[in-house]
Amino acid sequence: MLRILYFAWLRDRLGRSGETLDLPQGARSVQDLVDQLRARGGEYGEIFARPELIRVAVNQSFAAISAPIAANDEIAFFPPVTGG
Amino acid sequence: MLRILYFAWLRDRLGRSGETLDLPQGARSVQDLVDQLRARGGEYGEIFARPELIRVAVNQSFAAISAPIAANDEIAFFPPVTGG
Amino acid sequence: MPRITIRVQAEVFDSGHETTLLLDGQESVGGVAAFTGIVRGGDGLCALELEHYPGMTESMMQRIAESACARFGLVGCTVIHRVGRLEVGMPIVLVLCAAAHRSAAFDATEFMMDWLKTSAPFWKREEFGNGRSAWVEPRAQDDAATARWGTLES
Amino acid sequence: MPRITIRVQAEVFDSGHETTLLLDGQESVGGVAAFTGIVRGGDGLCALELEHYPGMTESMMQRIAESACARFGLVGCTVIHRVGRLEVGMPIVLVLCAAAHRSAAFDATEFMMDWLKTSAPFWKREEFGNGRSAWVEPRAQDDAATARWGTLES
Repeated sequence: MLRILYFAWLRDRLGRSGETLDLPQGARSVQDLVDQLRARGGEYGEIFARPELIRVAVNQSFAAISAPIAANDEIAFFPPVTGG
Repeated sequence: MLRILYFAWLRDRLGRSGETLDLPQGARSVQDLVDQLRARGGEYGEIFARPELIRVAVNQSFAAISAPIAANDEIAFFPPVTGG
Repeated sequence: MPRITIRVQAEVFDSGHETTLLLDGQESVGGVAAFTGIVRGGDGLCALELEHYPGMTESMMQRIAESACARFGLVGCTVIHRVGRLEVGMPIVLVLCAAAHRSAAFDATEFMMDWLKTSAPFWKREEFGNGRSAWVEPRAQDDAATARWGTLES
Repeated sequence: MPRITIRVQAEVFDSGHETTLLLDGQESVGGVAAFTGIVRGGDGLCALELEHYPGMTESMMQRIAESACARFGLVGCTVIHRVGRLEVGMPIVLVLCAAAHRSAAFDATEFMMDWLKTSAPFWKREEFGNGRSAWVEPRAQDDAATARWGTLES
């Protein structure tokens, strides 16, 4: 199972902090997962249509949207960070 | 009376932290006072022969050796500072 | 081995106490530079709500600290970042860098703050007196400040 | 009016407590940069004896602080310099600069340390384990660091 996490305004708009998901059929990269999430429509459709607003971490390391993913990965989506 | 102060290694070598002195006859600048002190010989002679080693303050402000002095001034001689 | 302390916590920190811990038993430190980030008021702001990504946040803080120690030859450093609701005037983040000489300590502190701001997964939501709240937008000048250091690990 | 605190004292200081005092009641501070100078060991050094010029020292510290506040738009700053005998590992000097943004706070802290080192009348004598003692020589790199700021009052 993929473990998906949402932070900050993504979590607010999606109404959840995460979910678990079977690795979608044929999905090999974060981009493939983004396409699946976008296909849900609604807030998912709006948010994942604009990947330039989103940062990605795979297994707690920053990753490009082209990064490969595998079953049991932890994939996090969040806005640019604003700590410090 | 001039109030003369010595700090750090000047005080150690001269064996005193200060003295009071009548404004020497004709003395108009720190240089004139330095010449008087140098004329004492001994440690005074050695130290005040090398004004490049010494910093001067007149009335608690840094001053050039050419700075004017007047009766009742406080004149301090010390090495370059090393605080902080 | 540099002495590195990393913490994410809700509680306030005491910079004097953290400095004492960082220096304890060290004899080669000539200076400690520090930065404390504070919730700045203005425009009706009441408080910030600070959120983080448990696990990833700590590992990014550790990477930043290790990189600073290597790059600037630090004797040690401490990074404490608070989370939760923080009112105006409250401290958010503490960075301490101990080095033999002050220029390394200053540079390392700026380096760590720049990287924390742009690469440690924290997010701030602003709460205003009128009940409105808004997620803070990243600032271009923070990215520019970070860019001057090149890459995190050099 | 910036909040300026200047002290010359024999006693140790608490940087956390001084930060709290500097920030008390202020709402426009986004960050406090700090530097704590420490007696660095090595070559058999046991302690430093710190001497100053009472009156002139405080007035130079005040000038440096006022100049930093004006030049960097500080909300306030604190400078505490210790005198007397300080053993290896003990703090010597504390500079705190509070500003709306971190870059001003960092720059002001470096500015104040550079000017303190080269223009506040303090002198250090080193005491070594073998009984030898020696007055510290000024360092050329401190003069160079100060020169980058131009004049004290700009």
